[in-house]
Amino acid sequence: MQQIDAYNEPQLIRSSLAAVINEAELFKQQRGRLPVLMEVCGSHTMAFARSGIKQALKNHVTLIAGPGCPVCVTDQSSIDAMIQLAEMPNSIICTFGDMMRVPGSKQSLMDAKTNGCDVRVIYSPIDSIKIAQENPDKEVILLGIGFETTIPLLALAVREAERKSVDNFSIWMTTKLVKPVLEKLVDSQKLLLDGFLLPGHVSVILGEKHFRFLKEFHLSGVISGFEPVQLLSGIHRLLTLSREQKADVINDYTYVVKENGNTAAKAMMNHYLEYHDEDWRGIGKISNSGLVLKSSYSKYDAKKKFEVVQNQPRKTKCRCGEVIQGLITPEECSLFDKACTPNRPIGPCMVSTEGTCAAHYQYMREG
Amino acid sequence: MQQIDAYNEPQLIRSSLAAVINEAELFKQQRGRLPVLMEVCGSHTMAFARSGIKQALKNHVTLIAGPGCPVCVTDQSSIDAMIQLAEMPNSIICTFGDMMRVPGSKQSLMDAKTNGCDVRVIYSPIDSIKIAQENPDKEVILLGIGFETTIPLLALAVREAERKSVDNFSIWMTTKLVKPVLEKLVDSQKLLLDGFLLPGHVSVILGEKHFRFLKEFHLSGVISGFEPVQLLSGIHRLLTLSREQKADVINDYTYVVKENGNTAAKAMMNHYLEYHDEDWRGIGKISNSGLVLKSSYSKYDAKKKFEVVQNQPRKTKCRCGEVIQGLITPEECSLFDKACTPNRPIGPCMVSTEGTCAAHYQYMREG
Amino acid sequence: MVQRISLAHGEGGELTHQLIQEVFMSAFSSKKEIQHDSAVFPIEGKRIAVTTDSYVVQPIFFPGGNIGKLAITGTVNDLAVCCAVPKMITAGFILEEGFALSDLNKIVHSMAEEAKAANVKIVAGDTKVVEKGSADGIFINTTGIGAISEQVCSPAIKKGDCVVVSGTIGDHGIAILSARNQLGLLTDVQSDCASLHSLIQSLLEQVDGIRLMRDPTRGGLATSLVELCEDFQFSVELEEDLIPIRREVTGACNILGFDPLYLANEGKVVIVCDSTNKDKVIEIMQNHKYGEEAKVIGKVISVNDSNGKLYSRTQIGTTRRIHRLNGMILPRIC
Amino acid sequence: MVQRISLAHGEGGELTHQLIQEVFMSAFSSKKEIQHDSAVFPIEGKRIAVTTDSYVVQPIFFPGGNIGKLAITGTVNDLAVCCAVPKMITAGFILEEGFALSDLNKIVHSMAEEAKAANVKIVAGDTKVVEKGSADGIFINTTGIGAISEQVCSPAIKKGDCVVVSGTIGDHGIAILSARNQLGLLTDVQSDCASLHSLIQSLLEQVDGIRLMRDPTRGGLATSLVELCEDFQFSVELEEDLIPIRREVTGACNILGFDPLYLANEGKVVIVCDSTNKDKVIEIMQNHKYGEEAKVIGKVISVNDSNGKLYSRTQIGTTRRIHRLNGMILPRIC
Amino acid sequence: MCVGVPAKIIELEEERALVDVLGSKMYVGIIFVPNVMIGDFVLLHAGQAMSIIEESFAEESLKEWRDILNAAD
Amino acid sequence: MCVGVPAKIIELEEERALVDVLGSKMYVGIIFVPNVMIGDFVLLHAGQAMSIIEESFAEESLKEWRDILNAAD
Ligand code: SF4
Ligand code: SF4
Ligand SMILES: [Mg+2]
Ligand SMILES: [Mg+2]
Ligand SMILES: [Mg+2]
Ligand SMILES: [Mg+2]
Ligand SMILES: [Mg+2]
Ligand SMILES: [Mg+2]
Ligand SMILES: [Mg+2]
Ligand SMILES: [Mg+2]
Ligand SMILES: [Mg+2]
Ligand SMILES: [Mg+2]
Repeated sequence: MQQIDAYNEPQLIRSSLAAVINEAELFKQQRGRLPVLMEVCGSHTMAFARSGIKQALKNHVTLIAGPGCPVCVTDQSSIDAMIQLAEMPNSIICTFGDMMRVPGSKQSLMDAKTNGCDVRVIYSPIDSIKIAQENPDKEVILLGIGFETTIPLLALAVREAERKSVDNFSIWMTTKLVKPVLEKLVDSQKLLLDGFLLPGHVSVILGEKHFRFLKEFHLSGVISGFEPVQLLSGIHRLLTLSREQKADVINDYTYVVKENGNTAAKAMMNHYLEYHDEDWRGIGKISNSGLVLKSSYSKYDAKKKFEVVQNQPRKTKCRCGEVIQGLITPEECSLFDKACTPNRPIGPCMVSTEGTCAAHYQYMREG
Repeated sequence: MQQIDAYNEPQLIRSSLAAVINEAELFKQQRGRLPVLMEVCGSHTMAFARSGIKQALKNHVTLIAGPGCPVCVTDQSSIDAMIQLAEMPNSIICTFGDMMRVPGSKQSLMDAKTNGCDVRVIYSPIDSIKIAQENPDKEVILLGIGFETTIPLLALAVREAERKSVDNFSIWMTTKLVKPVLEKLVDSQKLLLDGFLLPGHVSVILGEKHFRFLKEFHLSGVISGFEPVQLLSGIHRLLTLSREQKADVINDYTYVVKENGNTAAKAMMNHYLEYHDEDWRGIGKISNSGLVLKSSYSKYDAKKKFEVVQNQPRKTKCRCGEVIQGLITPEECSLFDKACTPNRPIGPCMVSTEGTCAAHYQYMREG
Repeated sequence: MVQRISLAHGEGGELTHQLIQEVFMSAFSSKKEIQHDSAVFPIEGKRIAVTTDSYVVQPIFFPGGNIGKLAITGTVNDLAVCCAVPKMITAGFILEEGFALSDLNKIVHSMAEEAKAANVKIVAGDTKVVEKGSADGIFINTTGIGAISEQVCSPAIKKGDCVVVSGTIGDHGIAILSARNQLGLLTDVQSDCASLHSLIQSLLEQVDGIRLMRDPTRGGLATSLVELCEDFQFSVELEEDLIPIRREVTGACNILGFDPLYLANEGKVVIVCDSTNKDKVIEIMQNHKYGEEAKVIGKVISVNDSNGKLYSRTQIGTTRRIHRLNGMILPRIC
Repeated sequence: MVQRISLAHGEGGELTHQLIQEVFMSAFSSKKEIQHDSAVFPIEGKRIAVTTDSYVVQPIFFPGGNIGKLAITGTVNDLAVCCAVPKMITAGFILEEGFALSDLNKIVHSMAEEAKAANVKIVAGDTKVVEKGSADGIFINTTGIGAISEQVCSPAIKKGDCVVVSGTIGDHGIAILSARNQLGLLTDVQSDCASLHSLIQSLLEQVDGIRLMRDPTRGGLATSLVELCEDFQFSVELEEDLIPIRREVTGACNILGFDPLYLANEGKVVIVCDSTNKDKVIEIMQNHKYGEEAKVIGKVISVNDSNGKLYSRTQIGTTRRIHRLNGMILPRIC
Repeated sequence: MCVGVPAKIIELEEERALVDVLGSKMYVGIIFVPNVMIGDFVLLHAGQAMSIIEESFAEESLKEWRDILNAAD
Repeated sequence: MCVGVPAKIIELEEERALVDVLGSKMYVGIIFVPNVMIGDFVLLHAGQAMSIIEESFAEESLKEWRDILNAAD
């Protein structure tokens, strides 16, 4: 792994940073404004902040955090539904740790647990099958969130339930796909954008090819890793393309991302799942923007297995939807750092440490 | 209740004691030995000890504690069976507090509880029906012990289960009847006896008449209450009858004991229960000496509802059987106050505070 | 077979005694200290008393108090009976996930109030939260530190010394039992839960000849006296008729087959004192709100008795021995 | 809606802080004392330090120790970081019905051994037993009493002072997590659980200019430093690259998405000291078996800062603020 | 053999009664004492009234016993 | 978006592998990387290996990046 560790060398980071700033200056001279880039993935947002790059670039490149955080885009009504399911006396809810503190209309899954519901944090979706086997008298329901990196693991859990004849297991699917939301973003044209830093781990599954559609919109994208030098390299490439007025999609994370992605994982998704018009928190419904279980697997589909009254979620002043579309910065939300803090988040962008609002709160609010 | 409280007046107790000692002296003069009386009921044993009467009479009347303690006569195999039932994952065992520490072959119900079984102490048999209703997924099994005072309450619990359609309730019946064991005692003729102090509360149900059979054996009996003066009055009457060479049965507890006992309670027993050859701990099987559920109520009969492998209970050197038949005193048991103490009882007579061995340990061992 | 901790190990009787002897004292090799109400030791040249207790009472709110009040009074009393003036208390909370914040507030305020009344400062705290189902709502540990009074007991016990109890026994035990609402018992009995430092301080200041004191909590009056007799090598004869017991407590005991001598108290002190001062002791106690029903209940019948015992004198003049609580207090039908 | 205690209230971070502020400090009106490692107060003219903690760790036996050892080291350390020489400890046990006596024996012997090593006496004890299901095996409260050393910290913090940590961080957190066997993590990491009194005493005796010390337990190094900064009004800049972290701990954190700065430690001390003495501090630490990997990890960048903060310097020379632990440490997939 | 305590009926319902034992109270079954009335004392065992206490009989037998004692003097 | 960490395969079973991440280990699923071999590094996400890491590619693209940087100087 020395090759990868090298992406973290202080000396290399510093010279990379200098190169990026240099490129950004050229851009600015050419266009009379700062370049505007969107990192689609929340882990990129976090890495920018943690590494100090965001801070170092603040007068050189405008970085906008995009909609690539599963926590931030999960609709309130899904949390409300999970809480309803959690409140059933014989249910066990399994969730990734990330979702525990996401506020629904009235409470989060953490609150539900505090109030006595059996809510368990798992690391791997497969673990929920084990929990179902160990609790044959209970209904185990997995909150199935995630983008394309995680979705194959949800399909795999269904396969596992099938193979092991586990009948007390189901998934509440509320997954998200990257391409539809990017299309919506660029389509809306509200946004001035000079390129996308594309999500490295989603690309592992989808492949470089998947993002070539950006060129049709005359936009560039660079698939990037998460180490400081990779981030800087990605930005540098986007700035160069932009300055050269080229629209291209570059794979700058070749050691894990292939042209066609992971075909085994894609096959697994295709086998169990089909397209669905998914609700995105703060953005609304986007057609074919999520995957749900095919009807032949509806015995594993919590939405079909249980009757959940899905009410209209309570309205708040949270502007997460705009934040993750890059339309406003968190500081423009009137609740930011007032009613809404990482400790008592109003919107999901404040929950995950990689949520844009949380990142701003943690790293940008001061010094 | 002043009338009853009067039976506890210190002055009256002292003069009663004097009268008894006087009568005992006359007996001794006449026969050249101390009179020998058996108090059938363990509560009488306890009351003799607590009140100091036993101590005060020790050179005047030999008092033998009889088989009237449900704890002492419950066979080891019933405890073993209850522990097997307790170890079933979905069972709840209900028991009177008295039975918690009675040793089975390997452990007591208290041990089973300590080891994780759900064993609950109830005050009234009816309470176990409530527990069954509150735990529909569990099998609630009541350890049905007792003499005729308690047996009607067990029948009543079955009636309650029937009326409330509670199907997850059953009784492990191991009840005992006074008359058969007394018959066995007097029949064996191992015992020199000048009369019985008859159990007051059993007589409430059975009535005075029930004990008249003693006269056929040329033995006297006095039905007595539990206050010091009542105990002394009872002994006095037995000594007088004995000195006068009369065999009679006297009801000295008329304010609660009627000639025919409590007919409602007897009817309840008759309705649900039938005779059975019962095993008495340390004594063995005595025909028709217990009551069990009639076969028409076998759905409430734990012995029929569950399969329990009843092994031969482990042999110990415990001589409880002889103790409660008055054949030996506890001090003659080699385990008394050595391996066997109230804290780690070997035999049941050491468990109940009214067990003969426990009473000897607590009150007689010293001072 | 694996030996396991049973509920009886926690009832303050014979098994608790064994556990302390066989597990704790043997490992910590700290002799007697560990089993007393408070340990007394020199620190920087001063004599300090320290006591620790965890409170796990159920229900946490009961007639006459709550777990928080109890956590203060219990520890104040353990110091007071060792002739220490309570100075500071630490409080460690173990909370079950889901515990209502409003209940915590009530409890904490009771503690603050009771601490203020006892003139003791709560100086250090700790809070742990455990998963739902891993604790029963709230457990509180309090550790008390006190300074040994100028006036202390003079434990030269003499034959003929009196045994005094400051009031009715068994109130706490019956109040908790009926608050538990399990056996169907309905009583108006309130827990006696109270801080006795001022009562005890008055005694120490105003009367000579106070030999020993103890607060008869778990295991009841009987167990406490048995332990005093064993630890200080003297024998006592009680006059059971003299022991103050509330009528309802007797009633409840009659119904359930309990012996009130083994029921827990949380606001009573039992004292051994010189018989010449007994009237003064009774007078001081009876003038104090927590000692109104104080009574002489027995006397010391022998001293230097390597095997000190507790006896009770019966109505007809014989005696019977009283042992420490055996097993648990359970309702009996026979 | 009823407000309830959540697990996050017990994680040592933001919610614990709030609970202490809003519930305990407001009721006990004991200002700062209650949230420090130890409370220091005069008793009979001497300065005494007192600390209390309950131990509820699961599993109770883990690589590197057990709940009993932890209950002693944790309390010894809380005294030691307050410049107190640990003198005596009380131990309160809450046992669940059914707890194996053999386990209790092992735990109690660990306590005895660790207490002996730390030269502290266990002076008072208490045992309560609760019903099966009302506790999770065993909980231990220890309360420690110490005498303030002749050598104490001189908390006149100056700009440029150094922040030193005595060794690798996060070991206890990862050891416990992998011992729990829930998330599939397999490591050889041992808990660092150790008594630091001798290490700390050596420092106090041999170096001047030790300003402050704290043991970064629940909430981790980050939370401890944030609290020091707030309480003593200064700001610190860490060099994250310098913080010693075991390779496996980093690996485990990478897998599960944890930040090692928030993981619990049970045998580490973080020190603020005069920069002129830092080499001596490091030397003394590195010569002690519990300080072999001591490192300077940051410096004080401002003092008299009514709003003291913790920052971290990134590899490219910018800084980011570090807050106390928020919520709970949970595995993340994103 | 069987704990039995005198308890006073203070409230009467169809199948149960509230009894008082020296001030402590409890709801108990009365199916075995069909003719019980408020104010009666009953013998209480394990939650059921097993018998109505006839106080006059108590008085009578006490008197009888005192006579015996006096005769013995 | 998704935590992904490089993990080295140190034991291989039919459906799972033991991986090492800086000394910490874990059993992970390998269904998505059917050709994985002992000694390979994989990208680990939520308990599954999602991709085999081609170290030579990493080296190459690092070299490429260094070239760009040098050109920029
Ligand atoms: S600051 Fe809070 S409320 Fe505002 S957009 Fe962000 S998450 Fe929503
Ligand atoms: S002393 Fe113990 S072993 Fe001996 S007869 Fe009595 S109960 Fe049985
Ligand atoms: Mg549920
Ligand atoms: Mg069971
Ligand atoms: Mg005490
Ligand atoms: Mg104490
Ligand atoms: Mg106490
Ligand atoms: Mg603490
Ligand atoms: Mg600390
Ligand atoms: Mg502490
Ligand atoms: Mg600590
Ligand atoms: Mg104690």
